[in-house]
Amino acid sequence: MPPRQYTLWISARKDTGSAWFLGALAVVAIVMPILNLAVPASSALHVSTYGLTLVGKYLCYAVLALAVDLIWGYCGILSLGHAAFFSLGAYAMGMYLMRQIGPRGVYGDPILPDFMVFLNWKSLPWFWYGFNHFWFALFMIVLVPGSLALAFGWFAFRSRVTGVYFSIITQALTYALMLAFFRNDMGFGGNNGFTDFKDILGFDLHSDRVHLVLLVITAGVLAASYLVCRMIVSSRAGRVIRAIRDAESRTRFLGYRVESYKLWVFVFSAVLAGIAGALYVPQIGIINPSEFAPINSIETVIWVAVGGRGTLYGAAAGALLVNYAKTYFTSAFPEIWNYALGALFVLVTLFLPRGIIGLVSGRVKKQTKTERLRIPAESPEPSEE
Amino acid sequence: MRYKGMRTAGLMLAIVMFFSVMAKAQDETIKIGILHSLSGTMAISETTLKDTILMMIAEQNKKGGLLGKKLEAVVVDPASNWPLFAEKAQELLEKDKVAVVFGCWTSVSRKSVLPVFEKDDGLLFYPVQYEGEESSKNVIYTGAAPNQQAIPAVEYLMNEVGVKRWVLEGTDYVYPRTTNKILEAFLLAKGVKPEDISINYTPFGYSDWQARVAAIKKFGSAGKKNAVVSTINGDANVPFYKELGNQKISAEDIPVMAFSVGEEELSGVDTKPLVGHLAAWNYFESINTPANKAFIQQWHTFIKNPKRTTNDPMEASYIGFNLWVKAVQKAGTTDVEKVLAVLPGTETPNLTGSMAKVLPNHHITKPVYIGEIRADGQFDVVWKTPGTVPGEAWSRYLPSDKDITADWVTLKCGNYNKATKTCSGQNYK
Amino acid sequence: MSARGKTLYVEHLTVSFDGFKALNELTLQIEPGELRCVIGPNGAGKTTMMDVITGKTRPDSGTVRFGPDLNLLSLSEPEIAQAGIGRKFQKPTVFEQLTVFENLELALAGDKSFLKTLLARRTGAQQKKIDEVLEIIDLTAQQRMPSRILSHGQKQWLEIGMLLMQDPALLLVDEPVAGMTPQEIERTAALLQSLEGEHSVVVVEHDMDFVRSIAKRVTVLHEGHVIAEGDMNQVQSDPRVIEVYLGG
Amino acid sequence: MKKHFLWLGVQWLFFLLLCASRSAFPLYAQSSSDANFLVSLGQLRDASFDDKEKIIDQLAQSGHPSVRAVLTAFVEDRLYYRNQDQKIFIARQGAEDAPTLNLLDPITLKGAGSASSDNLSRILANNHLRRVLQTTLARYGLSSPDASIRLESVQDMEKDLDEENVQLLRQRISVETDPAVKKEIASALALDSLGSSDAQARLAAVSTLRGSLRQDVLNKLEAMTEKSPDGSFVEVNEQVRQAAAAAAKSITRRRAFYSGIETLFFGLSLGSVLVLIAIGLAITFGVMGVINMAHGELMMIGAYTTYVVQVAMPGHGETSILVAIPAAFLVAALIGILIERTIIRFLYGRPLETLLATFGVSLILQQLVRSIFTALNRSVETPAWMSGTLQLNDALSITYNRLYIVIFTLLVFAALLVVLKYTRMGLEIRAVSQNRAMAKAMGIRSEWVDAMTFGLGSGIAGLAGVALSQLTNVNPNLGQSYIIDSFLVVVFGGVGNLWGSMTGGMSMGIVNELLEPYAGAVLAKIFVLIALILFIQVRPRGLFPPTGRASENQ
Repeated sequence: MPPRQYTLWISARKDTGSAWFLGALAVVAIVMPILNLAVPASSALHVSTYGLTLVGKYLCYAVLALAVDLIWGYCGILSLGHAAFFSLGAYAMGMYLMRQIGPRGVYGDPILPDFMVFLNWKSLPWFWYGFNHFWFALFMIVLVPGSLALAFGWFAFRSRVTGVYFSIITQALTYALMLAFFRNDMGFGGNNGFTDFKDILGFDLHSDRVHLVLLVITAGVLAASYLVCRMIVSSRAGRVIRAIRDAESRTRFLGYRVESYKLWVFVFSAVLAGIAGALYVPQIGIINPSEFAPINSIETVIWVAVGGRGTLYGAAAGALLVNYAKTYFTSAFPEIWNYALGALFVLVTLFLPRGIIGLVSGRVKKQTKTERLRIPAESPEPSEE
Repeated sequence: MRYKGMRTAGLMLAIVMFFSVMAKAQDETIKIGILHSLSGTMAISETTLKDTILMMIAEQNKKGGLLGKKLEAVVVDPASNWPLFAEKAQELLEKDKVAVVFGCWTSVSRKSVLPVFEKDDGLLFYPVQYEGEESSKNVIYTGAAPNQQAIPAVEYLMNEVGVKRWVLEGTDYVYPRTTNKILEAFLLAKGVKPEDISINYTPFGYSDWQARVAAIKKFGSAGKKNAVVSTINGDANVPFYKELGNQKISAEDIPVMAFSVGEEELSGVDTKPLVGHLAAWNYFESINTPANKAFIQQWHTFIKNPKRTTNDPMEASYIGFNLWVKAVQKAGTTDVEKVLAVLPGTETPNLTGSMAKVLPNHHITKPVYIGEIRADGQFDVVWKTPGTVPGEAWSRYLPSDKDITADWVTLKCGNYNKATKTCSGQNYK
Repeated sequence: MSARGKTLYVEHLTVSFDGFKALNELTLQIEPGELRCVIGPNGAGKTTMMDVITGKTRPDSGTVRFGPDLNLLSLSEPEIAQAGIGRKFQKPTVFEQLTVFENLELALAGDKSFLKTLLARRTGAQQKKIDEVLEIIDLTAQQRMPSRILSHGQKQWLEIGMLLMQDPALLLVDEPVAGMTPQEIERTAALLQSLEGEHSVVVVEHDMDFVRSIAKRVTVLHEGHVIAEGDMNQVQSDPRVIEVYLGG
Repeated sequence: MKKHFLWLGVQWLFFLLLCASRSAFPLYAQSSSDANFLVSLGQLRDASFDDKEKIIDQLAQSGHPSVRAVLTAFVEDRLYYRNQDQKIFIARQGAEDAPTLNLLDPITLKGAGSASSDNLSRILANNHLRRVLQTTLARYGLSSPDASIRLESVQDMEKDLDEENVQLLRQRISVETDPAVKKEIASALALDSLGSSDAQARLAAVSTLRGSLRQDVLNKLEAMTEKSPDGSFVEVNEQVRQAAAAAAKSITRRRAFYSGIETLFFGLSLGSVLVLIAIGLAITFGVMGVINMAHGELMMIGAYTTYVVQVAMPGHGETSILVAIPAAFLVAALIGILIERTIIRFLYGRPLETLLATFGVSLILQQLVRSIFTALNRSVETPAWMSGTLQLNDALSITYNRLYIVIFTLLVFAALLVVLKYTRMGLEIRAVSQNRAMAKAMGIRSEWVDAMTFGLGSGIAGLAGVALSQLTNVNPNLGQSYIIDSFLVVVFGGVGNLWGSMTGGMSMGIVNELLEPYAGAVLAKIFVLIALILFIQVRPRGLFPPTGRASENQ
């Protein structure tokens, strides 16, 4: 397991939070499989495949949460468009999986996915070329969200679109994409999106073992992306980013090209989101335009807030907690779970401005309310003048 | 060290909580999963079906349950979120080990749970009219297939009303797309000229209908008898009908034939301006049979609201539940394999006085009724098929389908190509 | 340092905010190594002038050149900063979430592109420079503290320290002693004077005693243009100055 | 009752006139006529729809005094037969209003007691029959003293111009006094004589119809200019053909012009909806910097208030909406103030915190409504004065409810401006939004002002809800479907600038409607979104950017 040697390196840097986080991750990645395979189903300790799929899904969300925490918690840019990057990555993977179905589709067309046969499409549209190769798909998973973020960010940051304005246009972006993908004529399966996947790299997606492997891979990716994010934020660049968050124009006067820093972080975080999406699809077995819904972006932000922004592991923990709460509430109190979730958000924002992690790490106690009010991290606008 | 421990408490907590959930004890009841959205956009339609099944379960338990056991409902809320549907389906099948699931409304929700049901070999009763093009070993389709709703409706418009010019207006997703595709093929086959067919799609929840309705009005004023065949979905209907009413498009001039508008949808509209517009269903609340009267009575007492309407998907749920009960009694077990084995051929009376019979393709026989909207939001049945119509998974009017058939009794395949003698699709091995 | 020994030319600068002329044909020149105090009543355009020089505000007309050939108006804020012009704001703005040390580190001169800073490791020289500055601004003891808990005066100093880290040819210092105790003021005065010669320094200040204590040359702004320039005594004896400023 | 007999008299006169007009048609004796009448009436009970049509014709021919009453009852679904004795009756009112119906005797049209709707079966009509009945009844209406009824009758009769109708119209036009009706009849007759064998008549017809704007006229004229399959022209006469072509051309041109106006109006009405949903936000978000995700839910609450008010005052469908307007404002405002006092006031200066908290609030509010009213749609009736269309001419008509919403928006907007500009409260709101500390120093209770401001914004959201209840579903998700648009409008217009929201919303609406015919609904929307994103690149602070130092932090 990669995490071990990294943990040493981390703890060498006296970052116990990371150590614990990666440790816990290792536990998940190792213990869960064992509990699933070794322990008999009768035992109370047995982890069902259902449990595994859930954890797998949560870990994907955790990666997404990292991405959002990096751009929001550290750089102070609230992006409400990460659902778009997530979904684009997901669609890229989905297109690969669709091509893998080959002639086993409902209409048995060797090339065209069912929905195309169905819409009387005669040939594969150009943007589907290459997706029969896994490497190409991987490439696209990084390229598509990345380049969208690059183009979008380049314009936005250059023309100094900041704060709420940025949040709203990112929301407009994902909304537009959602509407576009809902159109059947777009060639992405319309409202149904992609589903009924058969296998990935020749491994049957319906087998529990494959799901197990996917889970472990996801855990690995989460650990890796965590370490990269950690490296970024603890580098000098990381401090510049935080400086931008706290006092943007001051940073400019120190001679830093704020736009380019923002752009780098934004693009990286978008790519991360894309990867999260790509891991998500094979484990969930469906991808459709509703993943673009702006509401999803907002929920992601909320995971981060609940967990504790600007800590990375807080964001990840938040993603796990909120989603677990959702899973639990929706079956425990199907009629009223929205109250619980809503209340959770309100209470956390009111009483835990630093999220759960802030609570457990006890840093809040040292602070007076007035001080908390001044924390620029919690306002999208760099406070200056 | 304690603080550091607590830092990841969240994570640990989550894991621990899983175990607690996994470790739920099983008790001596037959569990029935109900997989309908109780929140989000689809809650409008689906909550009713949840209540219907709950009512049926209560009734069955009054009769002493099934196989000597009580029935226990397991209700979950997939919140109109398709991935969540898949997750919840898995939860019901793997965690709660339910014997059967009644659920789903939209096609995409069904598509997203399908892999789960096939992997875990579960049993799903799907109670909504849908586009066909599917027949799964693990699903019983108690809603109408296109040939049990769309085709008869269009035949009625063509023969009884003498419609010559057609607007196919739909929400842009798979059900309208498929239905319209089938209808277009059908109309062209009947010699309707292409320029007399206008197909248009609008997004989900579309609410600004003024321009579209004006366009329909224009298209309709070409001198030939014109009708609108509407596959507009849920949310968009109310604004659509409000606009029709406001632009004074009377049913006598341009009748609108809807496939997704029933008593419940109309309970949200002021129906006075809509009198005479049409809907095609396999059930109407206004149909006067003892069974239906009793059902409505039972529903009103159960829901404690004498004004609540019934509708077609409710009847489909009713039929589905009774079919399952009959099959379980026949098989003497709730084991999915055995139940699925006896289901084809199983019969139960529907609410309109005929019999609903499960066919080898996992669809059922249904009568088709055409109703005209009444000022009170109910329908007057103005036409019905002589007998019941067997549901067809694959449309005979689509070239892509003509060789394909579904048969789970002899062929053991939902997507069998008679030409190539091969089985492909959902349960491809 | 290439920036050394450059002269700042500000010529015929005019800036107006919807009608109101903040700067009006402003012309002034800062010689290399000079310590210049700029005074003037509120709304005289002191801050606006700094905004233009540092690229925050674009003028309607006029030119700002640094040295004979470098046209500042064509540069962005970071480029101007890179060109060796540092600025301290009226209200002290330091990075509250970062420690004193990190604040200074960020101000270090050198390549400031993302990738460079991403992989940057602190060199001995840089460490040494930071320690020096910490000494100068007397925050060695607080270097590990988050800067938000510093006192107002200390923040002012930290910001000046950050200017020193940049090692600019020209420092623009806006009201450095506002809200400082007399002792602090004294030290600040000493500090600024110690910079003279090595750097050009422009100090905008209200506190006349402070100005008197440090200034060789004083420029008086009024309604966006220079009404007097010279040493403190000349300026104070200038009737127009007395009228618009000291008198008023 | 007296009045009633008077009516019978009028019908008798008309009946005689009718007989006179048809020489072939014998005069029955009253009694036998009654008998026949009842017989054919009785056949309605279990006749197929086709037979019913024939029977209707018989009834009409019979010229029995109560034909009109019976047929009117039939078309209005008020014709029943009693289950035990199969006797036909007319019900005074429709079944949905009451369980027991007051009956009239179809012959005497006098009261015949009452019966519960369970013992009665209604005689069904379908669309086709309704059409037949309407045209039949129209002939009676033709002689009505009321010009508007006559007009309707003519329009009904135009829908099938058979020999009889043309006959009747010919007679009518000679005696008709009302110019509008006369014109209508003239064009109807012209429409008919387009098919006459006499070229001169056709030519005359074309020239009468040249002025018309009607689509069906246009179609007829165009048909005349087309070639029939065998290559010869449908209209043989060269001169007539050219006249027809010219007429068709001018009609098309004028119709195009009016459809342009129509699109513009569509744009305005969509725009005004956008404005309405946005201005509330322009206050909470723009002025106070609160990203209120619950704004949509406040609109939903406004809509539900409308519904509740309507239910609370049964039988006042026309007026309840007027009551709903202040009610919705108050309810939404109070809830808004509650939210502000309990949650938002702890979060000032932290816009994102407000986003998260209010998102939670929106979840709670949705679920609350779902628990109280169920997830089902609620039906809000459209009062008569708001339904229907304002028929400006045959080519251009404007639906009243849209028209009223445009007006409503303008009123709300104006009112808001007045409040902010000319009232003490408005002054304080602006003061606090510009410089809280200073305002405080000047003794303004900023706490109170915050509450009031938020209340005001929420109240306007409530008003938007009232309007939306007239356009779309009233259900717990109502807010969700509008929240994004409202934020876009505010940002597009420039945060904190009401005029910005106004221009922003209107232009978005118009652009959307202009594009829709070409691009289709979805692409039009997407285009608008992209345009908006690009626009923000050019003007990062929207159409009307907030100015002054205060805005530096925005």
